[in-house]
Amino acid sequence: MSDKPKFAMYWAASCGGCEIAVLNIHEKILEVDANFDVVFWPVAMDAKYKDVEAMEDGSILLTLFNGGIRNDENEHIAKLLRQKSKILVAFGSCACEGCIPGLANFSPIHEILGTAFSTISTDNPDNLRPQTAFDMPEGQIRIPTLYPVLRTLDQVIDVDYYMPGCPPESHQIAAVIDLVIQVLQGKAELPPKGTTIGAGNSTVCDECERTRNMKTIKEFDRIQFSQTDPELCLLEQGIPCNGPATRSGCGAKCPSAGAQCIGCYGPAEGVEDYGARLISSFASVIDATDPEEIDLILDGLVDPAGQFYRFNLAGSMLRASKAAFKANGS
Amino acid sequence: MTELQTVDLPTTIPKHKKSLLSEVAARTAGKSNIEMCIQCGTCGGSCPSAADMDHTPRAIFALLKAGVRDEALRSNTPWMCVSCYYCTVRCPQDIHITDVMYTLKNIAVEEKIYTDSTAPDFSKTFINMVENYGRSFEVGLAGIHNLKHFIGRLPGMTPMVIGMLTKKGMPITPPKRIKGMAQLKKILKRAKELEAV
Amino acid sequence: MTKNNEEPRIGVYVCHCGTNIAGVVDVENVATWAKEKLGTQGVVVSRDYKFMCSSLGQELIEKDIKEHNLNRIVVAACSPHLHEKTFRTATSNGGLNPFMCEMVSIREQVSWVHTDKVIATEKAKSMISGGVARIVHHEPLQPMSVPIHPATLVVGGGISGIQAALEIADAGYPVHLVEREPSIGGHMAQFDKTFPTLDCSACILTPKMVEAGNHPNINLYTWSEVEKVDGYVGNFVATIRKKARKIVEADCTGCGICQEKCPKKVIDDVFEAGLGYRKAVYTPFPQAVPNYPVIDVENCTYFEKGTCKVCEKFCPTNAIDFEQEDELISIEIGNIILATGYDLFDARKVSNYGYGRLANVFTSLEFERLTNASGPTGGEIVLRDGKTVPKSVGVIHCVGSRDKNYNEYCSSICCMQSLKFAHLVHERSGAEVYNFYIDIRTPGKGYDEFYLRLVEEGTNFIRGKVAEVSDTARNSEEEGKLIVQVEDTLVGKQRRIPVDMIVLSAALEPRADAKEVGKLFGISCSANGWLIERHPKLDPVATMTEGIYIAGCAQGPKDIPSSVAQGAAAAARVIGKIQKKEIELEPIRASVIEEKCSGCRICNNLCPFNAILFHEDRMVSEINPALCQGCGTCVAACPAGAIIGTGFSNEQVLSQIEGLLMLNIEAAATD
Amino acid sequence: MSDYIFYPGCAMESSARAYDISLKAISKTLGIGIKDVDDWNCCGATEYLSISATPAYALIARNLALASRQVNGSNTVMASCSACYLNLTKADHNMAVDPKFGIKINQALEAGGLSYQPGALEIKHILDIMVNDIGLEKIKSKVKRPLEGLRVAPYLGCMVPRPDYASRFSDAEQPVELDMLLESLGAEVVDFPLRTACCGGHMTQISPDTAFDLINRLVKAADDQQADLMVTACPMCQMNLDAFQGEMNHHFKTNFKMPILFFTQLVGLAFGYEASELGFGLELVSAKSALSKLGMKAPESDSAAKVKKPPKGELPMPAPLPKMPRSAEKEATQ
Amino acid sequence: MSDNNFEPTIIGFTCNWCSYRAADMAGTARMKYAPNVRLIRLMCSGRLDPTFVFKAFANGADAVLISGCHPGDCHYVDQNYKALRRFHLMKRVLSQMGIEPERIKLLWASAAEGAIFASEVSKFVDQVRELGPLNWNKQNGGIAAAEPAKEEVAA
Repeated sequence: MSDKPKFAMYWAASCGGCEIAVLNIHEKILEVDANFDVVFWPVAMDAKYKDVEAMEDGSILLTLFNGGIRNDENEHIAKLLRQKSKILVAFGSCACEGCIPGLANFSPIHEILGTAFSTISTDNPDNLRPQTAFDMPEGQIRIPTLYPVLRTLDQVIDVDYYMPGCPPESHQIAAVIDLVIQVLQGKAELPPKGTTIGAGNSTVCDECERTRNMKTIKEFDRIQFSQTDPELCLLEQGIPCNGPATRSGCGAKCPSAGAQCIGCYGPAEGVEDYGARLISSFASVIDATDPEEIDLILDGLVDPAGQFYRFNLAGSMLRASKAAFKANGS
Repeated sequence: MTELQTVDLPTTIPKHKKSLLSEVAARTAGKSNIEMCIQCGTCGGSCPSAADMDHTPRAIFALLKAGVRDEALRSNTPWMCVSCYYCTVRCPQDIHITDVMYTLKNIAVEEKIYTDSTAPDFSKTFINMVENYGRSFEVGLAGIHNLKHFIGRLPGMTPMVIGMLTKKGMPITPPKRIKGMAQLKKILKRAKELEAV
Repeated sequence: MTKNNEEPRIGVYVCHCGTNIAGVVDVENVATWAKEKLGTQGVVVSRDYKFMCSSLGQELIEKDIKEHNLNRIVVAACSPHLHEKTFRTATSNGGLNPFMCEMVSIREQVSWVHTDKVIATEKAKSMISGGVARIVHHEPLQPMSVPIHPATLVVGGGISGIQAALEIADAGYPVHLVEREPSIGGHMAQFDKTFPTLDCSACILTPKMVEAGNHPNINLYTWSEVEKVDGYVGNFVATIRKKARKIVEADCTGCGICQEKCPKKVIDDVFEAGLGYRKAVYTPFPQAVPNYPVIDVENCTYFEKGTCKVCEKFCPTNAIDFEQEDELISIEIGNIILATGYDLFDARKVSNYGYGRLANVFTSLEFERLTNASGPTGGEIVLRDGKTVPKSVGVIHCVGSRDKNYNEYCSSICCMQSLKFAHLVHERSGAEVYNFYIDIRTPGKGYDEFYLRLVEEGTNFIRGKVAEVSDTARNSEEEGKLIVQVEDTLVGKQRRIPVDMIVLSAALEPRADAKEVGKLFGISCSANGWLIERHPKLDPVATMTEGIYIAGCAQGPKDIPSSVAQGAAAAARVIGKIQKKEIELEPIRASVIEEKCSGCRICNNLCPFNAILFHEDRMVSEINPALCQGCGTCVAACPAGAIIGTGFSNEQVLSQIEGLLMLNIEAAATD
Repeated sequence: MSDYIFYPGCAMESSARAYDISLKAISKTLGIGIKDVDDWNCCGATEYLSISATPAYALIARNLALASRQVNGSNTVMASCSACYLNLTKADHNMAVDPKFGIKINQALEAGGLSYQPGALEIKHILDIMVNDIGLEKIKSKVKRPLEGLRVAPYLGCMVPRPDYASRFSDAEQPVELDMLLESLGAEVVDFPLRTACCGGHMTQISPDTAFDLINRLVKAADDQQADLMVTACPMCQMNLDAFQGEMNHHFKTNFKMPILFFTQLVGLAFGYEASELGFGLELVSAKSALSKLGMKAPESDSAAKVKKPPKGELPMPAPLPKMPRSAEKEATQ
Repeated sequence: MSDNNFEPTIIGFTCNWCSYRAADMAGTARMKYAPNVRLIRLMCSGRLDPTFVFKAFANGADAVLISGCHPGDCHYVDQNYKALRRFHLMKRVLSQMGIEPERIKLLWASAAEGAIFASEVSKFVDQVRELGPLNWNKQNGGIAAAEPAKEEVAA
């Protein structure tokens, strides 16, 4: 084994896009290889959990952990990697705030299983459900146990840094890797623990090129149903664009391409609840004082909770609260 | 003018829910605002038949507030109401005065306390027709009613009645029952039960 | 831990308020509990005391701050609206920033409104827990000081505005008095007599108008309107549009020949309330200040048809200038007084009273002109035909007032005004007078005496709101008369009273443009349209916007004495401000963290005080601290969390929520 | 063309046949489709409400429930009788503003397998439809025989303009809609001060003296204005003023002969229909002589000469409020 | 837990100018009302950040009261309309989150309306008592403790 610092990456409840994003840093990947010894990265190389278990505590320098915690296997590996890593980064929206898998937290577990195994599109005549343990001639086989909710990584383990994005932009990944290499070479210092890295301090509007004016909204509409002015701020045109509340760093890709920001970079620094910011700001600029008219305008926001919490339902104040966990505790 | 006389006013008006005022308010459909009366007299001033009323509507509201039930209900005031709604649109407190008059009539009929039965009888005759045929029948109604209450008036009315029947060609036979008579009867039966609750 | 890493050392003081609090809340228990349970939050001293607001109570705090090295104070006592200043001062005397003190209202919100002692004590505890959690995040705040420009803008040249302008000018400070009409004087100039003393309105008003017109410290802008206001208390900049008079003021001598010669007669619906005529070039009335006429462009034959110019021909000083244009003047001022007055209710809306349809129904203002010696009839009370003296007059009170169909409020002056009308009718025509009223309201010095005088004079008072006025006679007695149909509620019968003339005591209403005026100056109107004062009882002439005051009927219907008093009161407030030379602004306000601001512009139009500006070049928003009133709406609205509000920061409120709920969570945890 | 669900009310088949006949005639010219509420029942007039509220409203609501089943494109119910119009509006209004009450009425309707959602229908009086939906311009364009020289007193009565529900189209005291309609037909409309006064309603049956007084006031006021005839928009008003005019004359020893017609009859005349096609002749006080004036220029009457040019010394009058239908006024202020 | 004995905990937000003074007035007039509401003073109902409401629910409040000056009477001109709009949107989001919209109430109370304030608070407490403790509506996807869903997988 070389004495290069060790690098690990793992996916829990996520789509795999984050892994692709890492590979998408082009030749920079060679620098990773040059500077790190990749010890565990299931999507890229073969490795066994027991190999990790055998490592010394704190022996991995950098772990990029993506995905939320949906089952006992996720939790086990998260805890294991925490134990073995010096720096553990919640990598990507799923790990940071739950992302799309977290939207399942709107539904109780029986509904989720029902959707997966008992809808018309599923060929499951005996209405079987997977079981965690099953005896086969070769011995008992196990599949991980599903949890009733998806939790964000920092709801389960201590996290050193957060790197938002669905997935994080490649140039941001490259920059972070550069930074770590510079730290290794003694040319830079690590930011304080808990910092969000690979992103900006402001919001998407900061990077958006569209013209902005005073805002008064008379009507909300879905982008697929309306003709928008390519030069003008989408929100001013009644398109519910999450840009004003979403952390900068992506380069305002979506608004530049004519689509509204859906918020994958999460809240800006210091914001307690991402959705609350959007609720407050959107409602503030509605142009109506009559309750009925307000409701009429709000009808244009078809799925407000989905709009405001698409990426961070699991990490939101209400859904992550102790009271919420406790209320349905048993 | 009537002389000032001692009225048997209740000394204290109980503030609990069953005060006369709130009873009337509760039985009036919509929002009556009856408790808002400031005794300005716009209603009594506006009323085309005020001259023939023993109390002006304003005075009725004072009686209701004072809890003088019998005198308020026995008054001919609601029965003299022509439903012109002048009082209602002019009332500075937005009291639905005409509707309150209907409520007073409802209570009086229910408790059979009225001084003169002409008006209640007319209404009852009218609704009997409606309950039997589903439609009203002017000639029959006027005939029955005037025979009962204004028999002396009939000779004077004769030219008019003849005109009505010949010139105007008003039907002298009751209207055809509506098709849904059974349905209507069921609805009214249920409505009466609900009214009693 | 606090922001500046200082370990919080908190003192909690629980007031007994005699038995006001201690009678319901177990104050000793609360104080002990605070020390024990909130020690981890930083509470180092916790005491209960009989009267915290007494000087001994305050000294207790000062002493503890020094002895125990406290850096934060929580006082659980009455409402902060009562004693917040007291305890902030005590905190400051102890050597801390006054804003390091927080009050918890356990009297108004606990002991006075709850009876169960156990529950009240628990609630007091949780509220103190909230207060302690909040104060941890308090930061020292410094009030901002701004200089005060010594000049004042007075908007509206009625009696209230004139009074305010004179008071300030007499104190030696400059005043800009702006009036929309060609002359100052307002409604008072239209009246003949004033109640209850019956002095001649012009006799008492004219000297004041002249004084205002000649005062070296008063700049008079008549035929002018304020178009724009920028800035903040002490440093406003106002733009005044001086409408073109088409008369060169410097050359005009006020000789009046132009008015005499002008061939165009126009119904004067401002000063004469539509009851008389004026010319197309006119001064509204002989005593007008200033005495320069105005050319009414809309009615002037020259402006309509391109020829005439009779006035120009006859003007001895060549003062007519048809080419004159509006002028925009920018002035700097430190304070503003709004005395914009009222409009008369449009009595045509009460169609059952027939105004506008029945010739001899008059409004109160018309009647004022009718009785005025300089009015269209030379003060003779006659019918609309201009000659017949009425033999009977009906005066109807509360027209458009005290009526949910029009205005719910009482217009406050109509009773006295109607009594005055009745008196004038008696005096001038000897006609029979009927006053139709709902209630006679005479709360003022000498007012009720005046009412009794009218009773003595033989006025017929009929208690009943008039149902309708019609000209449809039912008998010969009613033929050719106006018939008032009313319930005489004291008799309980409907009456029809034929009279020759009706006077409608119409409601006073907010100016038709009151809302726009409010917007222009950044102050608000109540639901019924009057400008809102800072406090209805204790601060009736100030507004929520520092440096802007209101006086007279702009604030609500009132009579001349009250209008004058308010004008003077507003002036006194302004003079006090100017003499201080600078003003300290409450430090509760919002500011933008520039690095976090992305320039999304969501906050930009949320501020009614126009305190938020947007820098196009840097694409960031900024809050002008002097304009900010501290409401916090932008703080709550900023999607990026880039706006912070001092005194009510997110940390403070969120911690307070945590603190308030701490007891419950703990209780639940032990279940 | 617009279709309306029509609630005729009982009088249309008896005392107000002239109204019915003339309405059907002019609706052809105006191109409006009229479809009766299927199996409608009496609205109870003012009588059922006097006896018991819930059954009274249930009675009215049955019609609303039936009509709401017939909605097909247009949800407008047209009423001709003002009492019917008011009752339908009133039930709809009270069910909406007092939800508890609305539920109660629906419980009653349920017994007959019906239900009504308040607000589902728009209830309009014919006059409202003619002035505001169809419009005076269109009506004017259909006039073939202008009613020149005919002095008409417009009499609307109580229940079209009052009470003042939000949906009401006219001013509660001095509405102008009927005046404007008649003016557009070319008639000379007198300024009839009692245009919304009461005709006495059922007082002809209960307290005849009261009723005669009210009838007298109306007829006298019209006569004072030298009106040739009065027009109404309500079967009850028409019947009281027409049928009881004789008895009233007898009572007061007067001799009025004021013809009382439905406004639709005059619209029909102006549209060029023959009197026989419009139910003329069904009135008891004959309109024949009044109508004989048609087509002749009326002599300049004194009152017409009186207005304009104030004599010297006269004080100016305040301008009356602009004459426009209330609905237009509402729009203008928005 | 038996709902009969349930006493809700409610966090109330009042503006400094009208509703907080209404509470003061209720106190001065010794009007009794339910003790379940704990008030937080803000300068204006326009300061009300939905975060505050969510925080209150997250930390165990059963309901939230938001109170300000009457529309048109705001001491900051019209900021209470912003509170009104946020309130409407918040209600929608809360109900999607499984929290009954009846658990938040918007109350306009002027400084003179102590009696209204007191009676409305009591009414609201009754209403919340009826609803029972905050218990995320399970049908709407209540969040459960992060324990394995044994029952489901054992099927």
